[in-house]
Amino acid sequence: MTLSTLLEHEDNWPTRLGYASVQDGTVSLRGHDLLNALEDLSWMDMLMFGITGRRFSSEQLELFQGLWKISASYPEPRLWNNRIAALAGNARSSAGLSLGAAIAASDATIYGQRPMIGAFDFLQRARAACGGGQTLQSFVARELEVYRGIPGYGRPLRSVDERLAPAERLARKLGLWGGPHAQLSIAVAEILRTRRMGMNVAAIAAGLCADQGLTSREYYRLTLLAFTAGLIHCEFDAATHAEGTLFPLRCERLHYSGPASRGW
Amino acid sequence: MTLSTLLEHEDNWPTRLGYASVQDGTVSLRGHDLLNALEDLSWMDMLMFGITGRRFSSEQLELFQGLWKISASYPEPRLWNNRIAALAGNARSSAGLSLGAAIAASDATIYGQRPMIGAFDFLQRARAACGGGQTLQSFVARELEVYRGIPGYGRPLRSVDERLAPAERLARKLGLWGGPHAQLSIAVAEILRTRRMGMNVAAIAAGLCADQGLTSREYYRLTLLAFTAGLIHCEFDAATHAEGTLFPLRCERLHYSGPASRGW
Amino acid sequence: MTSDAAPRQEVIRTSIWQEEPEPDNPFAAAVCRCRGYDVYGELLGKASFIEYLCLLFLGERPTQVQAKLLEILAIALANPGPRDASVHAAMSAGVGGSPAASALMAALGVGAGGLGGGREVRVAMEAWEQLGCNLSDWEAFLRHPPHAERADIWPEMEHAPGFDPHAVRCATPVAQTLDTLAACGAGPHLPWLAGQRLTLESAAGAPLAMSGVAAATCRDLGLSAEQGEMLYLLLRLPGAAVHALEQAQLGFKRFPFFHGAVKYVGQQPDNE
Amino acid sequence: MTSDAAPRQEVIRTSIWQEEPEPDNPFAAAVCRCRGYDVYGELLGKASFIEYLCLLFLGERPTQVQAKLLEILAIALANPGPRDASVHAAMSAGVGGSPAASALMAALGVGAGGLGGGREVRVAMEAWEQLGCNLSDWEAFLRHPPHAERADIWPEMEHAPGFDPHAVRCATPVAQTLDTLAACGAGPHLPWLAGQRLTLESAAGAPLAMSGVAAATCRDLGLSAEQGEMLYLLLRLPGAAVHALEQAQLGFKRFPFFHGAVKYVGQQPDNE
Repeated sequence: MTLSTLLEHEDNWPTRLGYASVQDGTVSLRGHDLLNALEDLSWMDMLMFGITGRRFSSEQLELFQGLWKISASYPEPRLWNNRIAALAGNARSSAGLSLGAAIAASDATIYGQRPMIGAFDFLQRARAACGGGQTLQSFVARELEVYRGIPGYGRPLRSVDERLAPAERLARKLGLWGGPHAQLSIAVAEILRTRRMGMNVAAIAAGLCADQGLTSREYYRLTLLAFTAGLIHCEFDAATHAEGTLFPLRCERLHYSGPASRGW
Repeated sequence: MTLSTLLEHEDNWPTRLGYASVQDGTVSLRGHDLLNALEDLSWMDMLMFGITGRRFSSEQLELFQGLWKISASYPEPRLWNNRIAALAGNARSSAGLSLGAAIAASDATIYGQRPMIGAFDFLQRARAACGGGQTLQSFVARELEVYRGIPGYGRPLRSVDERLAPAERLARKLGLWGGPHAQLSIAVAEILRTRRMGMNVAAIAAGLCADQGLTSREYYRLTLLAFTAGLIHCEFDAATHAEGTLFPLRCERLHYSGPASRGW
Repeated sequence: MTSDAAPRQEVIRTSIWQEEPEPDNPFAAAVCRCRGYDVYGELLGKASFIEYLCLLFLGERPTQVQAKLLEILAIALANPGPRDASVHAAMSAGVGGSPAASALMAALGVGAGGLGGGREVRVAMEAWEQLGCNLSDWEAFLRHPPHAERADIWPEMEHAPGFDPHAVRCATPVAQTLDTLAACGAGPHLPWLAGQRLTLESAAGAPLAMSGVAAATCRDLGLSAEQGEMLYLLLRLPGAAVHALEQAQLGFKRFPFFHGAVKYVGQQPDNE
Repeated sequence: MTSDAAPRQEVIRTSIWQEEPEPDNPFAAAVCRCRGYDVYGELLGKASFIEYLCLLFLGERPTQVQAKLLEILAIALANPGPRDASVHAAMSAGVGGSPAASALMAALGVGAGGLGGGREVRVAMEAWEQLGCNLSDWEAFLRHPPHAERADIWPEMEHAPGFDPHAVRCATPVAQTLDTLAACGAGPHLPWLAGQRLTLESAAGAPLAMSGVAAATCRDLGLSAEQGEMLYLLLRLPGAAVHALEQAQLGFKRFPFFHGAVKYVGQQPDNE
């Protein structure tokens, strides 16, 4: 990683992803003619093919999109990323700026991408540790000791997660239930039962997707669109309400605790 | 629109969209229990149901997603919104920040949302004008006179659009070809043929979607995700390249034309 | 396997920024000149930040009056306060543990709009460009705002640009800012606005807003509508930044969730 | 049809901002106090913008040295120049005719990262928090950077935080900025960094970068790592703003498209 790296990449971007030719209009995705040879590729198939370079079955693709729907796209403007989208719509911003801002904020810690990636990564490490002879019990105990929490277990607003049963039903319907990571996610829930850290949908979704052979970096890219339906719905709904009417606050609802009034 | 509007909306957001209950975990989308009663709703179906309040056929939903794929999701980091996503991945930002920034920029003028909305709106106004007795020829002439251009006709990098044929093939396959707006989009292309304003995919996509009964505001929300697959692919590809190697520029590639060197 | 023809050396054209490379590294600048001034060799420690900001936007070292205008405007806009939608959005990112950059992006995405945001400043400045200081033109414009024929990413303005549709009277901070700016010796827009405020408010059916003061100030600074929009977006971010940091510390449990506020009034739920 | 229980009046807690309502409008502030100071009644025209920015971030009126540090840092960071990835992103928004806010959002989204962005400043400041001015601890840290066990939205750092992996020698502007800042009378981090720069660069295997100077400055200002990250993001935006505006005027045809640069090296295309 030195100056020579820059010299080498001047006007030079070698890639295995693809390209669009300005000369002849060809669009190539991983070596395939996107516009003419990949007509049967659904949009979700294309999304995952571009991310991973691999093709997935229609059941797997349905699982991925179904988990977006179940786990993340709520029509609820109080949730923090949805709230950003709704505030933008209600302040008469553009829908694209609104969605962009809200997606950026979905890289959150108490909800959103961090618990999703974290749960995925935790299950993969747990599986590796168990494969290496460690007990799940001791792996979980160490994780709690070092990090104080386990992503995918515990939830900000509600302790029971209403999305677990629908996620399981979806996976069973598609014949994708029962893989090792999904089973592990439930075994961890059993261990944590006494600790008031209820399993949330991030854990089961991570388990189900890990069972489809994704890496954690691939899973992160898959989850990026998980919230978008709810974000778009909340923005559009707020855009049709009278401007500036979403959660107005009186001055007195600022609860000030700083220094007393003083002169400069 | 006065103070009373604010008083009325204090802690009060009446909505026809839905809600998520913190108390009992119910998630309601337009009156339907999202997690338990809408299991057969695909994610795309949910997206459009939330936007419009209407249900679409599986062919219509396939048309919408198919147009995302054909018209907007190119694996090409030089395109300006893709470039933003790729620069972010290569500068080791997070994937969510990358996607959010690039989506915001997709509200663009020379490509992206503005031509898409503009073409849609133009075709709707053209149809109304023709329905009111005006000739298409005179409507187009006036539009060119007032605005100098027509969205969906003309294209920044290439004059021929390689996406027209695949879009038509897709619509024919789904039995959704031949509606009035799509036909109008082609009639306009005939009129503009002599003016070097080649039809691009935004016009045909707008015509096809207008034929499904969307409003222009609904169409705008539908198109918000059109670019996301390409954005995610370009970000992830750049994230796997060595850091800081996407299109590095030497100092001498700044072509300066401002005031000469001077003292403060 | 090239997707396109042989490379040619494309360049970035700019009248803002000039660089001289280090002798041993063509990708590293030894000297950076902003509009002719050596930034790191001379401006650093000599110019004030506000002067430098003027230089970036205006292209020239500012007059004393220009620097004063920008200094006052920057303070007036820096913190819209936590009740402002853009700051609310940034704090929403903060309490969720979202990245710092996303808090600023949220403030921008929300603060870009037609109600108190960058869009409003731009539309107001376009009105200044067209109407100047002609009172009867302004009154006609405010009473019968123009309508766009074509659809756009931006919704149509729903109130007179630069005025506050929800307020009953010009808020004291807005009036104080306008007075302070109008007394700086700039013109012609700020003094004219201060003098005609009541008449314009009557035509608009709403009191002057901070966005309207900002638009007039940017006009007196000599900025275009595009520049004014951009500057306004930029100057409103510090408050979003510090309030997002503060709420991130306090956590989501101490942040309003508006329990009870969302009321479903649509179709009755199915008995499914 | 309420989705939740009866409303209660939730409040926003803040030690930054206090408002007194107008007598006739509970939603309009008549007085806004920032950390006790009346912003529109007193600060406007009295305080400098940099002092106000210090007040927002630090919570107190700055000392002369603090104001000087921030003034210099703000100028040093304001324009990373058009070759910087964050400015390149903003210009890409500009040439496409994307909204002004999206240019700043693009600059933030790209400029947030671990290579020269907000993330790098934060990681560097966390290192300062842990290692202080202990040379041997720093050398050990730079030689053997710690690895995260858990996956996160942020990729792992690929180079020593605050150092430039692509440079051959500390760039003149970086050295000039460090010298100017270190001479302001603040401490202890800036003078120590200036004194130990060569030793640290040797341990890092890379020269000091502007992000490293910013981290030390934020540390001497008394900011936390979170605050430093946020301030850095904020201060780098003016250049993105003006370069985006400039390229929007010039248009996409005069902006580098890097024709010929993208080279497909994967699987051969099908003969389909």
